[in-house]
Amino acid sequence: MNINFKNILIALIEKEFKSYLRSINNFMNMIVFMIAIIILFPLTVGPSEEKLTLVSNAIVWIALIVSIIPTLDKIYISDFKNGWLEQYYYSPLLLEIIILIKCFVFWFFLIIPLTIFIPIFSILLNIPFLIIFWNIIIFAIGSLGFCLIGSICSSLTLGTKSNNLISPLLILPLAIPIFIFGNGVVEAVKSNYDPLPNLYLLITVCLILLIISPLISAYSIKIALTK
Amino acid sequence: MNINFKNILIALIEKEFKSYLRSINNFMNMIVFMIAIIILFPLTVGPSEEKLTLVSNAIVWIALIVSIIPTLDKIYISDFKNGWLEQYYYSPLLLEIIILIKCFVFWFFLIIPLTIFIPIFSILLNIPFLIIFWNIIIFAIGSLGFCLIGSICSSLTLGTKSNNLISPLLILPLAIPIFIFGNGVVEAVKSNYDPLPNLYLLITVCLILLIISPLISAYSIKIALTK
Amino acid sequence: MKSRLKDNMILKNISLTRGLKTIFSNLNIEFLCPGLNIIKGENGSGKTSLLMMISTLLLEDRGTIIRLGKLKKNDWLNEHILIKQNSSLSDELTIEENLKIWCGLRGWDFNTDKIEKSLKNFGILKYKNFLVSECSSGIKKKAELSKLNFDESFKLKCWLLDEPLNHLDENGKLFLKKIMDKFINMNGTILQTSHEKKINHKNFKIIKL
Amino acid sequence: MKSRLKDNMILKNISLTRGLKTIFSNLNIEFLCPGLNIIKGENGSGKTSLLMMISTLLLEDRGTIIRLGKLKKNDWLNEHILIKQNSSLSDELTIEENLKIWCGLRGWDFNTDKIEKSLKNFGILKYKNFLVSECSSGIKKKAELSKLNFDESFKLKCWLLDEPLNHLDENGKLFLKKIMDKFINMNGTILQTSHEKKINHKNFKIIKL
Amino acid sequence: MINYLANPNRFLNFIKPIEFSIGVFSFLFIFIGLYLSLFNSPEDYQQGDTVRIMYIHVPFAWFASFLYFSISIASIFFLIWKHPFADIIARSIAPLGLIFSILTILTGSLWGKPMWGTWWVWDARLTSMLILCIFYFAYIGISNAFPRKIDGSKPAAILAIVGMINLPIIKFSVDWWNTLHQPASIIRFDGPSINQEMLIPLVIMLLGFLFMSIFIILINIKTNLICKKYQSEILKLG
Ligand code: HEM
Ligand SMILES: Nc1ncnc2c1ncn2[C@@H]1O[C@H](COP(=O)(O)OP(=O)(O)OP(=O)(O)O)[C@@H](O)[C@H]1O
Ligand SMILES: Nc1ncnc2c1ncn2[C@@H]1O[C@H](COP(=O)(O)OP(=O)(O)OP(=O)(O)O)[C@@H](O)[C@H]1O
Ligand SMILES: [Mg+2]
Ligand SMILES: [Mg+2]
Repeated sequence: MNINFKNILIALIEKEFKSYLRSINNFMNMIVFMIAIIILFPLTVGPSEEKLTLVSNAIVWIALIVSIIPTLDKIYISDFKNGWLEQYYYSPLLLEIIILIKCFVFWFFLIIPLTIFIPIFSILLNIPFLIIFWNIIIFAIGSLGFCLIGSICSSLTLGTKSNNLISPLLILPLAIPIFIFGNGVVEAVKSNYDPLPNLYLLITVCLILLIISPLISAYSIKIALTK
Repeated sequence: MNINFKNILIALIEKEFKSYLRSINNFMNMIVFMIAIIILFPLTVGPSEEKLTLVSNAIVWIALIVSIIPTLDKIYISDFKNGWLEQYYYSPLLLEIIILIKCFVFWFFLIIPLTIFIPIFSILLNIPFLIIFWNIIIFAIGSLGFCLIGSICSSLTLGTKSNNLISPLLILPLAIPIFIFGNGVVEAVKSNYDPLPNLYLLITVCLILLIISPLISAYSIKIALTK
Repeated sequence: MKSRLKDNMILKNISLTRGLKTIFSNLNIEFLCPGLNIIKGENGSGKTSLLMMISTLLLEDRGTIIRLGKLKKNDWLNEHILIKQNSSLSDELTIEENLKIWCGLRGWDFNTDKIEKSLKNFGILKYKNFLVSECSSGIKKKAELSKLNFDESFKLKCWLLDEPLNHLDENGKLFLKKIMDKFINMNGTILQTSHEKKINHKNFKIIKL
Repeated sequence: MKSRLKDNMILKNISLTRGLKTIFSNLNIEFLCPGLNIIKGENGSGKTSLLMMISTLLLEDRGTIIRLGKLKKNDWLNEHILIKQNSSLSDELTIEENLKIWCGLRGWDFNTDKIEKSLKNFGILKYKNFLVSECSSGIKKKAELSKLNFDESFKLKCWLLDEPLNHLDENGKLFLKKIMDKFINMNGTILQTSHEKKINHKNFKIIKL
Repeated sequence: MINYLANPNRFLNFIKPIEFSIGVFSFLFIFIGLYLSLFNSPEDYQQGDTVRIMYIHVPFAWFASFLYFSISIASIFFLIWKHPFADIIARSIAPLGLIFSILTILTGSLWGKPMWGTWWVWDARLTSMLILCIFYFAYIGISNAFPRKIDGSKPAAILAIVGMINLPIIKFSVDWWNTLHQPASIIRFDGPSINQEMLIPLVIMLLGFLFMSIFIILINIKTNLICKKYQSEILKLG
């Protein structure tokens, strides 16, 4: 039988893309969550300018991360239930590559569009433009790392009785390096230091994840499927 | 046929209770979320004490609310898919009452336990005891209101293409009065005013919701089912 | 019991749409009542929709449905059982818990004995404490059908069964036939969809969609 | 084509547990190969588990499984199709999209013509652009079974079908029988579970669990 | 009158002649209003030319609130008398209201930058407008979220009504909440203190916006009616 690998790629990307398109709820949920946090904050802190500016950048970050986490740990679950994960397993293409593509599509279509909201919210919270610019860059890179971590965690918890019982618990500690380096960049910019070393560290972490994550995920998906 | 209404009540409570017990993931998710936010905050704001104390109470609140919202809009969805909502509809007991009970059980078993975490986190963030005390009271009352709002929103969105597309969007604006009165209480305590007027307002809002919410929810559940 | 003899179940000029699709227009059916009605038709012809409409889970666009001598809606809800194709049992509860709660919600008694008796008749007593998610499809179906095997169920007026024979093994099919016959003998009305060619019951009406 | 004649499919001393339950212990089966194998047994006897084990979705505890002349695992994955009881189509995609993507993932061609031809044979061409969530159970099942009706599928070595006749109407059953016969004539092996009493195929082996 | 017009065909016939003139009116008023406000009204002694943003900001703000109110009324009609026409009206108003509320926020922000030095502060008015905006989003979202559009009508109507009950609460509570910290309003010349030469262009703009809203809503209603007709035609074809 002759197998056409190009077809597999096309089909895979089409599937992922269409699924995300049809179930925009994930995306909407994230946005609404972000808005929720950003509105709630001034309501609790009180509208006083000084307090707000102190924490405004933190708010944007928290809003972004907290809104991504609930989606992250569901990367595989619906495919698992629908039986698509099985189809991926039956596919002649290596599962590792499929996972890598899946993560990329997820990142590209679901997370990257969120960057639009960074400037909007930042303006609402009076964050200076230079920091907004760096925020966007860090977020674009860091979120890829997040997706890869999410892939590990959600595949690890696939076979558990009540899914996503532990996956947010796993995501958090794994994500902290990304978080610290990302924050390092912003702090450096704020205090007029060179942000690049931190940025390189951030990129390194993401590159490492790019290699490890598909391996671990594929392994644990296989375990979840054949059990 | 003689119908035993006591049986209905017992069965209903047993069902809800067991479902929550078996799927602790909801509860765990909420807790993890709360922890996530509370850890992430000092990481982004930076560890300087003064900054933190300014916003510490806000952090606890955001953590609580943000962690509740994703669960709130799923009050009905699993029952809808499993067909239990239909069984409720067939039951001789009024749907409004069933819903009220459901909300209460949800509140009592899923939300009230979260109050344990308020003192824990508050102590971590150096919040004074008097405020912790009021926080707990406000949360206990306000969260009932949240549940009732969640009931409205999740029932409104039951039959939608992609569930929970908009329900967080609905929860937010409806929940703001609760939020503002709750905050009013805390602010009053902080500035040594009388917190009771705000507390009464908060209770009033919840009482109004207690009447409106089951009516609206039952109405929209019936629409979702018979379509 | 006698009162049920005078009941009737009639669809008059019914139209129904789902999504943008018209499923029936001007449908007229008179069901055998009491008796067994077997609804046939090819896939997608609207058998399931018909049952759901009769059970008030779908709203007809036009026409009138007479449900067992013009029962009021709430009475009708209490007087029939609809068994859908897909299991409507909670995955995270055991079979026994599911049935117990189901009985309770109907306002019936729910002691363990009763449930066990019903499960035993279907030969799945040993799965009593299995979580539904750990049961095979046939066992789920049998658990679902045990809802028909309570004393109270036989006192109802109508059963709506959507392809009840799917997934069932020989014994299951035989026992289901037995309780259906029993119910009809007690003057009950059954509306059953089915793709089976041969029908083993003695007295029935076939309705083609 | 001829090479398939020498294939064999044997279970030797297989034990399998799911959860805490032992489903098989020391099971020995030799399948008719090529040919139609019909697996029977009462509900919960492990038919579905058997198919999943053969398809490598469950791991045996002990024993050896010879899959079509000791195929390597990856080749085996590419050389068979498993059709499960429950639809494995995405609700949020249309039938056509589902099949297209499925073909693509297998590395097969996926042009519209091909899909349409297959759907047409099953008589569900008009549902092509329906979301799967808006289809009746029988239509879903037919869409699922259309996966067997591509040219490439007939060139595979083995089909594993779990109760494929459920939900199907008369025409669906007839057509499924036709393609199963065609596949067997092309020296394919079919493992099918079923609760049907009468089996219409000419040549088959019944395996009792 | 209402009963008479509630029939789609009669309604379409009725608006045919007046539709055009409403459009012309709205164009005229807005044109004159813009001219007066941009070239023929005094500068504010403190704000300079930026004050001219007011002439569009205030109509946007008022109509954003007013249109939501209209949606709620139409929804009440729809739920009580079950007349599909009320639903169509409500659906036709929503997009316009959403746009108005967004424009209020945008023009307000544009104004806020020179006046307050920031695009946004979290005070009562702004927050309540943001929430109104969310309500519009939610209304439109839920009314289109169902596979069959008609199924969204009732949930959306319920939402609109719930929102109406909630709006005054939001408004008052936010105001109330604000008094604790925020000094008195930053807005410099509200109410009767507004100067005559500013009032006239503002009123003209308001009239222009009124006609424009009616015009756009009529067009929306027409489109929706035609779509409905089209839908029922599909339904008949089967
Ligand atoms: C994003 C920012 C803003 C938003 C969302 C906003 C929103 C509103 C709203 C909702 C109203 C109607 C209030 C009512 O009906 O009672 C209003 C009126 C008004 N706004 Fe703004 N506003 C914003 C910024 C500004 C700024 C920066 C100024 C000027 C310094 C301003 C000046 C006014 C004035 C003069 C009125 C008319 C008040 C009256 O006569 O009642 N607004 N705005
Ligand atoms: N996910 C699971 N976890 C644990 N045990 C399971 C699981 N699924 C099935 N079982 C058990 O495995 C046994 C065999 O199940 P299987 O689905 O293979 O039966 P089957 O022969 O296909 O039955 P049916 O005719 O009802 O389809 C059953 O007794 C069931 O209780
Ligand atoms: N949720 C839905 N939304 C829109 N249309 C639907 C929906 N469910 C089913 N339909 C359509 O309604 C028609 C009738 O479906 P129904 O399930 O009643 O068929 P059926 O006779 O039970 O078929 P089967 O024998 O396959 O079970 C089908 O053509 C289907 O496309
Ligand atoms: Mg059906
Ligand atoms: Mg099986």
